[in-house]
Amino acid sequence: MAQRKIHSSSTIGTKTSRVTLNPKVARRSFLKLSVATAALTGAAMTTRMTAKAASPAAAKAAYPDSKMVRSICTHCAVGCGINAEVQNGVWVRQEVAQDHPVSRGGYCCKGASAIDMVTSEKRLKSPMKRVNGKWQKITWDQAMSEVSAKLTAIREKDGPDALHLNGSAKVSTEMAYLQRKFAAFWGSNNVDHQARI
Amino acid sequence: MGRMKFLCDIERCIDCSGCVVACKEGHHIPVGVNRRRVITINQGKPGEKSISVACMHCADAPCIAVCPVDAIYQRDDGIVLVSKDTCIGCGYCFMACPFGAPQFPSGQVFGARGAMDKCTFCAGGPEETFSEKEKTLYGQNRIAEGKVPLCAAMCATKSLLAGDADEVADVYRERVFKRGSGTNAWGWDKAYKK
Amino acid sequence: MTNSLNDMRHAKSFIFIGSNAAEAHPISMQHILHAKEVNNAPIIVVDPRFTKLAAKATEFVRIRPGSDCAFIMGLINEIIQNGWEDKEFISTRVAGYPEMVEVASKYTPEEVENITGIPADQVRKVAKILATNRPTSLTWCMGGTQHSIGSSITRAFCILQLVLGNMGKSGGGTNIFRGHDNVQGATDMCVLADNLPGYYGLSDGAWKHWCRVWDVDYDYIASRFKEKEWMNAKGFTLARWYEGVLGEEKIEQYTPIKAMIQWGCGSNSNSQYNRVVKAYNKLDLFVIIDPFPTMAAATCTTDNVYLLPCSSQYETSGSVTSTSRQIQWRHKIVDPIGGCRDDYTIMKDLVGRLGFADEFYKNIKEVPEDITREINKGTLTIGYNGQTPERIKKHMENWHTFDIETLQAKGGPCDGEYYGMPWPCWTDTHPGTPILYDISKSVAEGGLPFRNRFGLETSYVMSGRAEGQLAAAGVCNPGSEVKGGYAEFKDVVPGTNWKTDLSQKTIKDALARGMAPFGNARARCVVWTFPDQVPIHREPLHSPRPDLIEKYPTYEDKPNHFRVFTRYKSEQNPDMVKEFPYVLTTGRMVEHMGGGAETRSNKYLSELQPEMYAEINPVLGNNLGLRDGEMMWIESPEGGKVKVKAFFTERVDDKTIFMPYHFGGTLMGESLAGNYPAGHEPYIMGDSANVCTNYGYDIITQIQATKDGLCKVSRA
Amino acid sequence: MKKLILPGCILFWAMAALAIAQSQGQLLTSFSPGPSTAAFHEINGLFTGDWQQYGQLFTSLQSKLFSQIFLLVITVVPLIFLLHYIVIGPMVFSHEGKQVYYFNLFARCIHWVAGISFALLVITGLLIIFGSWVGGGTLPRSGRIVHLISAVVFSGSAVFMLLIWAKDMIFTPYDFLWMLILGGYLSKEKKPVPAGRFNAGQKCWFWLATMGGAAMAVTGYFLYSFQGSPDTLRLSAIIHNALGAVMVAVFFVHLYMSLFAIKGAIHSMISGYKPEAELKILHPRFKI
Repeated sequence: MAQRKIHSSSTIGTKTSRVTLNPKVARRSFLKLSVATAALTGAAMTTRMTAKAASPAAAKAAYPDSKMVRSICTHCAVGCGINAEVQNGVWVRQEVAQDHPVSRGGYCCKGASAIDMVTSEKRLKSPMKRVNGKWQKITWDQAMSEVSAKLTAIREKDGPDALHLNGSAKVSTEMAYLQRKFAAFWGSNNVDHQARI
Repeated sequence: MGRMKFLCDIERCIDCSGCVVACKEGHHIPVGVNRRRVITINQGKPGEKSISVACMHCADAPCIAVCPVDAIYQRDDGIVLVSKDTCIGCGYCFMACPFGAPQFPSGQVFGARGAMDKCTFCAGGPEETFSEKEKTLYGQNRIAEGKVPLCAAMCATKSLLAGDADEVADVYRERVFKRGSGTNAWGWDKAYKK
Repeated sequence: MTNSLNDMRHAKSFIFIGSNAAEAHPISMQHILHAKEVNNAPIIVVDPRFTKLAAKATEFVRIRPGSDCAFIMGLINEIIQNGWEDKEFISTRVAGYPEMVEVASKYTPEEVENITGIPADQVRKVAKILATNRPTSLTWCMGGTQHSIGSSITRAFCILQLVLGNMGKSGGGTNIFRGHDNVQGATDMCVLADNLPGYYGLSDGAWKHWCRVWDVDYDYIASRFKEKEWMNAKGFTLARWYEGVLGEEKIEQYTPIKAMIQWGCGSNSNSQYNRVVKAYNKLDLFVIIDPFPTMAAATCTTDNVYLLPCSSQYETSGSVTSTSRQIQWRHKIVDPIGGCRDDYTIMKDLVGRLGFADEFYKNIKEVPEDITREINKGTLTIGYNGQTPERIKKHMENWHTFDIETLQAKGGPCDGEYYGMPWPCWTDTHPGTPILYDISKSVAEGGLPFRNRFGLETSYVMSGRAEGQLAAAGVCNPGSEVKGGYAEFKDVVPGTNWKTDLSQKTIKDALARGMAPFGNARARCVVWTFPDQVPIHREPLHSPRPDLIEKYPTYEDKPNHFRVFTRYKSEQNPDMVKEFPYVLTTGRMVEHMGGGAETRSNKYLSELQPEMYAEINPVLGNNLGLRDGEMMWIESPEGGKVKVKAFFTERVDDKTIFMPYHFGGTLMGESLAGNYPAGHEPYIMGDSANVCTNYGYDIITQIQATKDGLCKVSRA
Repeated sequence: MKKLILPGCILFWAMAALAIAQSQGQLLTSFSPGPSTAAFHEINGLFTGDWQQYGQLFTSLQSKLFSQIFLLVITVVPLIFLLHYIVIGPMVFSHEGKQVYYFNLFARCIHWVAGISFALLVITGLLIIFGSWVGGGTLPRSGRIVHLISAVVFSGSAVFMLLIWAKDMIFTPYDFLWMLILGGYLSKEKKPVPAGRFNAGQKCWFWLATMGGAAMAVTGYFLYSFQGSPDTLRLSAIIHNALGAVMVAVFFVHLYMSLFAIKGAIHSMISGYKPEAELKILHPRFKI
């Protein structure tokens, strides 16, 4: 709708003529961010900003040498695109994926805080088990060997159907497939995920 | 000369708070400070409408008029910015603002207010563009990168428009024309004397 | 979804029933509001609650929870009475129609008003809107499915679209918005108790097919099971697995459940959560694999709990299927943080230690791409075979080349393909199927007839009439060799059919002939294997209308329903409403997701929506002596109770209580903050609504009935 | 015949659609301008409605008037005193004669605590008002902190002052006479003026400092804590600034009186003694 109209009309031409001060900014702003935000002309920057915009500082990017990784939001099933700007292995900011065909850069509050999924202080950082009512940090090796030993023991004593696996709708399709395959190789149909609820 | 404006299309705003979180996450704003927020009227009743509000970057900005230390200034493109180094946290701008835009994170001493924080239209502040100091004090400077503000760019339903006044008006006018609705954009009369 | 979110831009009207897209799927509103504005499409929202979506609607229909089927059958009846049905579509592509009409005729607008509480005139008005603004896009979510008659309700929705002739059309279709980001992918992979990947079921043929894909002996897999019979028996479901632990209901399994692995699954979305908690504490081994400690870690207080920190999905890669059936590639953004490990690594370690890694990973070397290839190889039923990892990645890289209206790439490396290759994508050159059952395009270009799945002819028990199940003559996709209905393809490679031919010759052969591998049949209104062959209304187990129970009773009890005895008739008690007079329904809020382990650990989202509450109408609240913002107890007939803040709002009517189900961290009013690993408790905690959600499960799928329970309310 | 059916159908449906469209007028109301405009109106009320009342007043006062008033106070008041000093000159009393013990140690301490904190309040207050003169930043910002501390200290000492002097500060009828002749400061003659232990000017200053101080403290608390509706804050700021201007002016009077107008008057607050000669003229009704 509006997007097509804007592109087909001659606004772009008039726009370029309006942006006069900083050709660099003008060129970049030519990339329309979205129908709604097609509005920005790259800002005629004067006052305090003009001097700086023309200075070498402005020639630097906000995050030099960063790369953009495309991913998909992990919240609902709309599947909004995420442009993650990564600098030295750190996700520095979430960029607007304005050319994603479904979301067109839009996010709800959950999607807009995607970085927090990685950076939240509440993330677990080490395997844990409860010992005498208290949580205790353990190594991966210890955790996996104890879990597998107990699973094997239960399997031998009670049979494979004594295990129930609650899989996930939040993992990748490949991982979901492995979860179902795991149940098959384990020898039970006691496997399910959130689609049931 | 461009003139930057915000416009929230209340027929589209669904109160998802995407703009609010986009702003917070993008600029690393402390919890409790709201550069932008969504207001809903008639909640739960027919006629429920939501609107996203931040600093409107007024033409004749009252905050600039009342600031005792001249910490607030307006660029030629209409963006109203604050110099946090100059600001003394007196809070007058908050009292002058019709939109409740100025925010005050608590400062170090006696819980007195720190420097005022508000929507920068993603244009950073008076510090050197892209410098660490600008990033920590004001967040990203997307305008210098030639990008639109985060809130509008990430708006779920493209309800929030930001950018050059003429084009914002064009987009909105076209929408309203399609809907066969009136052309009154909320907040413009107060903020831009229109 | 039969169509895509973008395709909803072409709808001429919308009906949302049991969906709150504005909160649960906010970005979809971009396309919905576009259609509202540009097509002047009316939006009808049917919900017990005036949701944020209803705020954008042109017509809000307040319905009594659990009576959706009656309303829809009433609409169908009204449409037929007025002759608004799509006669051409029905006569050529629909089966069992007269039988359905017979049932629908009982649902007159007045009867619908009696059952649902929707004024008869509004029923007529909605029917008229739908009839005069075609195509209609119909959307439902959990509000339509989480009932004891959920499968009937959803079938009624489909039948409505068939009657209106809106199937297989741009702007029409049944568009079910899926909940989680990859619930479509995980369902396609059948992380389910009753299916093998690709909805193959649990028959011997299905097992043999997958054993071929896995490149292992059928006997090997069979040997892994206790007995061969357990291979074909549906397992416990997520909705009721805990009954297998507690042993309070009769279970049909040789052993109780002793161990539980909960892998990326927030526990507090289970109804009757207090019983789930009891089961947690009875387990011998409980393994929680999640980036955040879920509420399960806090409610389970025994020593047999292990918390394994897996990375978030941004720290690993793989494909993800959106609600529009688009498959997108989630690239790894950063390495797993701290001591986290990604899911694949944990699985590899676990399988290795359990000693079947060689068989399990036989053809999987490169993770996850080789897994995708294995999926491509085996999942033929739903056409998951064309979406190779290379193609998915190519689409991701070129997502800007896809047209927003049609989702078809214009030029560029993906020219002509549909974004994400929505399944079925029959071959590695097929563009994907953007709209299911669309016979206006050839199959090779993304067209599709209805699937021939249930034989060639059936005689209905209801009427004794026999009817052919294939599409009428002349109804087919352009370029089809057979001009009319045809059966599914088999024996192209002898001994196999299109679903089991791993060489995929059958599929290619069908496509070369311009035909769909699964045949060209009619959509059926009568399902002869279900207890209700045509959808009918049945009162919820815990009905607020005891006077209707006699006329619309629920089902007989079902003894072995996913291995556990499930009460229906014996649970339906007309007197219950006397003690528990209010309807309890639950739903989402935009700030949180699922059980909320992720979003309640996010400081900004926690700040936005920091408290658990229950919505209550001011009239009811004042009658009960409550004050806005005060704490109140909500109790369920099963003895679950929650202490929550009363939020006075007219979103709900004066007989209904609404609670968001994202909260956790307190149980029956007592904080469990101390039970979380120190420093890892969520920022915000509150009582879980699901402690209060009632008993009740769908007769077919065993989905829990969380939307139509009863409760009582008192001051805390 | 067939040729007729199709156009016939189209015509029929078009007419039906038209009829239906009309009957659906009500249905499509949310597209019409009505609700939008009404919503704008309501939202306007929500934001700018209360702003019209005190917000606008505050903005117009704060943007120019207050700083101008303060500028006037700090320039004109000292100028008047300079004029007074030149034209009329200070009062000089002999400090040789009998000394009367006038202020005890406690009173003197309290006075100085109050005095210094008040002086700081004035200085930092002015620093905030004229913050732009120093370019904002650290100096006025620390001024705010000092203002806050001083306010607490002054509030405490004001309570004590109230306890010590309140009785002596009650207005009496002859205070009116004192006011009429402005304490005799406008003449060079040394004539006894109608005043007891404290003259009417001192009483005014006292009550302004304590009661006005209390008002300043309350409004100041609102400004510091930011608790309260925007309108409360705006009103607080207006009162704080207006009252502040008066207090600064009177503070200057006090300073001038003690330092310049009456030569050596400050000694009584240091040593506690006042010369009897001075008392006879300025506080004749004070019973020794």
